[in-house]
Amino acid sequence: MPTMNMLQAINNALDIAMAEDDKVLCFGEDVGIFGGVFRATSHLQEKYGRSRCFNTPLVEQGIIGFANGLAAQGSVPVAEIQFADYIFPAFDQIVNETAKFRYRSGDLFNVGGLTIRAPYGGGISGGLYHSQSPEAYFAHTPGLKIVVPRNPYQAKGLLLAAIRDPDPVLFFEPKRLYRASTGEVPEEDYQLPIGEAEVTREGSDVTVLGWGAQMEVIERAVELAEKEGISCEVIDLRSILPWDQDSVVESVLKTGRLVITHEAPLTGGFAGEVAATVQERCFLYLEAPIARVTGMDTPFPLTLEKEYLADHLKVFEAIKASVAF
Amino acid sequence: MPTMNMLQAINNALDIAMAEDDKVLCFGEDVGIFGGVFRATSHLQEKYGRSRCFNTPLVEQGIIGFANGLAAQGSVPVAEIQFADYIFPAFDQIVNETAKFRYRSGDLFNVGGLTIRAPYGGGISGGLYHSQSPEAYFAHTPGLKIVVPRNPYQAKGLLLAAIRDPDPVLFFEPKRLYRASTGEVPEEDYQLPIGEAEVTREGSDVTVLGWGAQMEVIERAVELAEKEGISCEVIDLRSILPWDQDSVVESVLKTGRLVITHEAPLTGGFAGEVAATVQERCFLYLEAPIARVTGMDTPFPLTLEKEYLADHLKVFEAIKASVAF
Amino acid sequence: MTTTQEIHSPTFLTGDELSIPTFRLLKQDGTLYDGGEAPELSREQALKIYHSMVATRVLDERMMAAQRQGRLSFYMQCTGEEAAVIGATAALDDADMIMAQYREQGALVYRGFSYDEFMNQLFGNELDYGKGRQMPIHYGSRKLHYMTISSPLATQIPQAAGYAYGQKLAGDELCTLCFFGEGAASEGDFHAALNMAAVHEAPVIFFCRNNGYAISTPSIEQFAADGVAPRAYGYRMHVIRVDGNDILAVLAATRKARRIAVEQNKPVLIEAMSYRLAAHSSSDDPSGYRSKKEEEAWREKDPILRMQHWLVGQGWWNDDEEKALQESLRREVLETMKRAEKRPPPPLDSLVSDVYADVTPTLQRQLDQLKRHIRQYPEAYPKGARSLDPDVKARDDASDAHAQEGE
Amino acid sequence: MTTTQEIHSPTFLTGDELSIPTFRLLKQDGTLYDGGEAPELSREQALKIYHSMVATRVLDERMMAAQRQGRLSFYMQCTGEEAAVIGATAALDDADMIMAQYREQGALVYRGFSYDEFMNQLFGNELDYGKGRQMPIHYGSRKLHYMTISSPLATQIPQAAGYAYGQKLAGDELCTLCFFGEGAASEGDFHAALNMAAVHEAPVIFFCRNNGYAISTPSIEQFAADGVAPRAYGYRMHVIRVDGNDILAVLAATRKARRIAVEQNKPVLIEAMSYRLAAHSSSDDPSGYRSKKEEEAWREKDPILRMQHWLVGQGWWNDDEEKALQESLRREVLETMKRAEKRPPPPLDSLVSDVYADVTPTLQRQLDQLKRHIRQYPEAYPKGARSLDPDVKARDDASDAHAQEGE
Ligand SMILES: Cc1ncc(C[n+]2csc(CCOP(=O)(O)OP(=O)(O)O)c2C)c(N)n1
Ligand SMILES: Cc1ncc(C[n+]2csc(CCOP(=O)(O)OP(=O)(O)O)c2C)c(N)n1
Ligand SMILES: [Mg+2]
Ligand SMILES: [Mg+2]
Repeated sequence: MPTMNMLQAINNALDIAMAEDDKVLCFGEDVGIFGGVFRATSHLQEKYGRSRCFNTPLVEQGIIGFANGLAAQGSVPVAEIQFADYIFPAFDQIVNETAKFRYRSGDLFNVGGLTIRAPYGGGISGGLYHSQSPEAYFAHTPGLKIVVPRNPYQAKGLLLAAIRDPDPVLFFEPKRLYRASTGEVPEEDYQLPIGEAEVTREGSDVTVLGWGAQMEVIERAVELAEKEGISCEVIDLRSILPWDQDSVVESVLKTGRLVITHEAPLTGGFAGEVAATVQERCFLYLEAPIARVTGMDTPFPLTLEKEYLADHLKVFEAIKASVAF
Repeated sequence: MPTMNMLQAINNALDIAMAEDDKVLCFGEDVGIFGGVFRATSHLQEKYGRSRCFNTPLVEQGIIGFANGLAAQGSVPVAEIQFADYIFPAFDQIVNETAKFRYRSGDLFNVGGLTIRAPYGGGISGGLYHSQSPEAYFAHTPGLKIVVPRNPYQAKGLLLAAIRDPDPVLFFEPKRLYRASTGEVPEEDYQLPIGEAEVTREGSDVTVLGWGAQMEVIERAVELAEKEGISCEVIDLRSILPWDQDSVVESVLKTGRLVITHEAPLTGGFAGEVAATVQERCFLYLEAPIARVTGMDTPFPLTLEKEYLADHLKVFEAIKASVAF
Repeated sequence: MTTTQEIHSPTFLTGDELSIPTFRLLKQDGTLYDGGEAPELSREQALKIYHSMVATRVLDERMMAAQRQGRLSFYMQCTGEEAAVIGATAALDDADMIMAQYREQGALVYRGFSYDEFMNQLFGNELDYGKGRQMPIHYGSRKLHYMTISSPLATQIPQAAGYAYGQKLAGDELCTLCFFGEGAASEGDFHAALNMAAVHEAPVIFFCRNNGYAISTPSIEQFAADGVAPRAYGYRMHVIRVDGNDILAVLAATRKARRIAVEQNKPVLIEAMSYRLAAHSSSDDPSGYRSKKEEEAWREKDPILRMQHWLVGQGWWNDDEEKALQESLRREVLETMKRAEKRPPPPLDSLVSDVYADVTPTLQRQLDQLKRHIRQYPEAYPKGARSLDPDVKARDDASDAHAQEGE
Repeated sequence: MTTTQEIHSPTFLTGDELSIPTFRLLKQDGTLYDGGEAPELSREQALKIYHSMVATRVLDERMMAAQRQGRLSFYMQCTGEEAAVIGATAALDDADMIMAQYREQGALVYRGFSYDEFMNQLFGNELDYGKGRQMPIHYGSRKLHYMTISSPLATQIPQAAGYAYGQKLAGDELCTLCFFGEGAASEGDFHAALNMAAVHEAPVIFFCRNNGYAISTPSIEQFAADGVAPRAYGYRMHVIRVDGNDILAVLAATRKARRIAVEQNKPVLIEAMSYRLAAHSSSDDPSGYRSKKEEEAWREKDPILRMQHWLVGQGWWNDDEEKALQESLRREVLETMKRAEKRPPPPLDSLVSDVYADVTPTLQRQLDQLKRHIRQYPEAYPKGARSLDPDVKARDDASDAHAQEGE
């Protein structure tokens, strides 16, 4: 099996999808000949032509509006937003249009073919506008699916599933891992399920939950915890919407404890939703308050980024506090 | 004291603010001579002239962009978005710009003078796009303040406070109550505090929390509950951001039970944030799972609106279930 | 590509150096302007167009009256703009996609949407293709290639560009026609759409209905320029301004636009000058922002009368036919309205279907919980309670209708 | 108001009927075009402009080199566009507001932002007015009326319209100049801004730097029209296209634009044609999307050399002065860089200040918690740990600097 980094895995998934179905199109700012500022769409224009892989003018609301129209027509657009921080001009097209297209038309029309890719997250000295994790903004929107992969293998399988999913999918890529995360990735076509969490490590004392780049942070924290004799069950949520309540609940019923971590600010972050649901469904089994380890309630800073981030030490401390409660 | 409905109270607050400070401007779609589609800005153009109260072109991102610029310059813009459902084209200007203006400039510049008013909520046969309650979309955004009044008295006092607040404020008005809710409102200038919840009824068995138009729903539910001998403490959160954790926690420490209700869909709604915080801060005092009574996880429907809404019967049932847990 | 012409003194252009004329064929009395040439139009198509205009007018009048009687929650009229909307539609291939704003029911009438179909949507009953989810007038029809209306303004404009681009790639030789108001054209999505369509050569016709107002806002407070048409220069896009009350001019202009779009893969902008004769919607009262006199002046330019005069001049129409048509349409509206009003609401399950292609576990849980709740308080939720003891027959009808619509 | 001209055949306009010429004064050899007249310019102001151009170029060269050495995380150059940026700024009143995109550091240099001030921002140290929160090149200065840069593109354009409207109401007789790239002009905010400014008569100069590329995207894939200038027709706005490498033409055009803005309360659009000689940013490599040949052709048109030739022709400048200027600037850059690099980071409290005017209880709790955590692991957070045992002196300096900047 070849080794790929996350960008290569994503590029490979796009290549497979475009080769298989000529209704699949890739476009966005600089995704054409240049292959995107991160090079996720490298060589696709060469291979599939300018009509299927192209630069768009610099207008996110237009990119998603155009993509909505294409999807309604029956094409399978994969639109790139250059940074997740720049997805907000398209918020109306996504939240009022993409998400509600099928419902409002009574299923006469839908934009299920649409996939929106966007690099997200911190840890690259990006400051306010090259670091945001906006998944929670979209998680309040019935009709959308939201997926975040944690490594190259996941990225390829989930992206292929997203492109073929009958519903529109927001696919947030942890850009910090684009080149940093490498691993074995099958060359063939495969899909991983959307809407299902994955238990990446079994344990009995505490459940630790995250997604995307935080999974690496969790791994480091859990290694510290295991050294102190704490047995951690680790869950990668993978899909933020719809999210796999049952798997999380099952784990917490077993461990009685839950630590959730994400990069985005605390207030209104998706950990709140998970905590609210789990406290309801596991009320009598909880042995400690559900803990949230997140970014602070501020815009994303630069010089003090390290201090701001929900890093492994903060997660580790939360695990210890939960077990010691 | 005169009796006013909510529109009159809002109009009165705008009038007072504009009379007092000629830096205060009111604008938005149809707010000029027409006084807004709900007439909240009636007569303001006549009184203060077209340069201070005017129609804008039909472009929400422009309205808020323009307002951000005005506020940065030192004016005090009160921008109206005709329906909260149409605030999303301005999402980028609000979330990436308004909210981060002071922080990113190290306080060299700020848009603290800005107030954004928008009618929100269901119950008026408005279907998908004249019914939404988008407060949770913004509650994930440090730098914003979010206020929702429940009656005319609150509306006037909170709006005056919002206009004069040193930070930008989103002011969501429960349009279902615009004419339906009437009450005594002092003619003079007064302000109510932003960031403070209000206990509107004291009780001992269960805390019931909401904001805006849901407060009326809660009142009806609580009356049913009291008839069954359940003593309810009712809290109007009033400010969604920053929210008054201490008052809520204090109440729950006393009652041991919490029912939260909002109109917006469950997943990612602000009740999740409250529940997550309260389970953490009141863990050992909770006698039942925190319950959320909300809209369903779908776009807002029309014919079956009544079925969809978090009405007094659903809240009543949740109260009973909480107490019976 | 920028021009290479040079100047050596700082002269500003102001827009006054160009002006965009209005294309007209038909005078109000039904005769042609000198030099004007009527587009090819069979008697059959002419009458179809005329019938559609009248049917739209009658529907609008009756439904606004029904709204005033409280039988309907909301309504919006096309009144005054029937020639613009129906003339444009008549210039298309029936398989061309139409993406409209909300005031273009005439297009649907022309394509054969029946009064029954209108009524089912207006009353949000179990036969509404939209399953009773959207406010009245949010029609859609897959079989008639008419995209379901969405309330947020201008969102359909970039979507139309994308839809048309997809048609081009599919080699359909079809185009998309996108209707929008001069107010909606202020949205950012308008700029995005026209620019993307021009750069990517999408076969789309952007059809702006400039009816003078966006609710209460007159176009003079909407833009400082000479209408919407000059914006085409910013995208190097073909453009024409047309008298929107002139059915022949609209038809001729749109036909030519369609050829440019489909044969040259180039987007086109049409600005149709007209006037919203009625209120913005049933919630609006225009007396607060415009004069009766202005309205009267425009009533003189009624597009339906103008076409009627032309038809009479052609010898294709007479007073008796007019009377018979009006009467039969009125009768039909009332009958279909009665039928639709009585139809039951959509079933409870429609609350959670179509959010996703399949109902998610969370939604299923929420629906089950709702059902339990309604069982407890059936009298509080009469529409929902019906579903718990379903009238199987009614439901079957509904799914038959949907099956038809889905082709 | 629409024109009343009529036509009776369906003729489409295509944009070919108009063309927008380019205003030029200075040839590359420093002489004027025939018929061109240099704007009034004192020797003093001319030299100030020139110094600023050179100081910007030197800063850019050195800082890009520093970035390559890993001393800086990120950088963006103004290289090639100094005349456009500084010429425009020199035409303003010093109290006019400038709202820029990110590539306009020349404007700050001209207004007197010191190398120290640049460096503090670039290194995000405790003296950075922005408190180390934004990426390098996101400068701002209240005292110099230069709005802090924000990365999301085009958001400043409607803000500039609003700012200018506020200036008009305040009776300041000032205007706002808004810089943006031809790429950013595709955003919806551009359309919103120009339309609102025109309708509400805001004294704003929209200054588009058309440098041919938006990262890798050539302007031919950005729009199909003849540049950005023709869009002015859509708003009935005064417009001029100017050679952006021609300092005299930019100065003359912007001065005239400023008079239109301030005296007539009318917005103006200027399109300055230039070229981004360097990479988009330190993260970019242009060889992937454009040819060396194209770059070379533009290097021949260097705006600084062009002005230098003119100055020499005026007898206001010579080689020795040039050499001395270059050397002293290089030295200054290196010295100030060393100072700034060594400065400590902003204090930990700056993480939570300025989110709101006052720190909220929640934020205070989060900060306290962070401090406890850092006390536990001081070695893991060296920058933050510093604050727990604060170097009082350094902090005082910082707040002095802020006090100054805040006026
Ligand atoms: C994004 C958005 N903003 C505001 C509204 C509210 N609204 C509905 S119709 C309308 C006026 C539209 O005017 P125009 O586009 O000229 O169309 P007309 O009604 O004249 O046909 C407004 C402001 C909306 N539906 N969507
Ligand atoms: C809303 C938004 N989308 C995308 C980006 C990423 N981005 C930064 S610069 C740039 C190109 C801008 O080109 P242009 O406006 O022509 O300015 P230039 O760099 O040529 O000076 C892009 C796409 C951004 N910063 N903001
Ligand atoms: Mg209109
Ligand atoms: Mg550029």
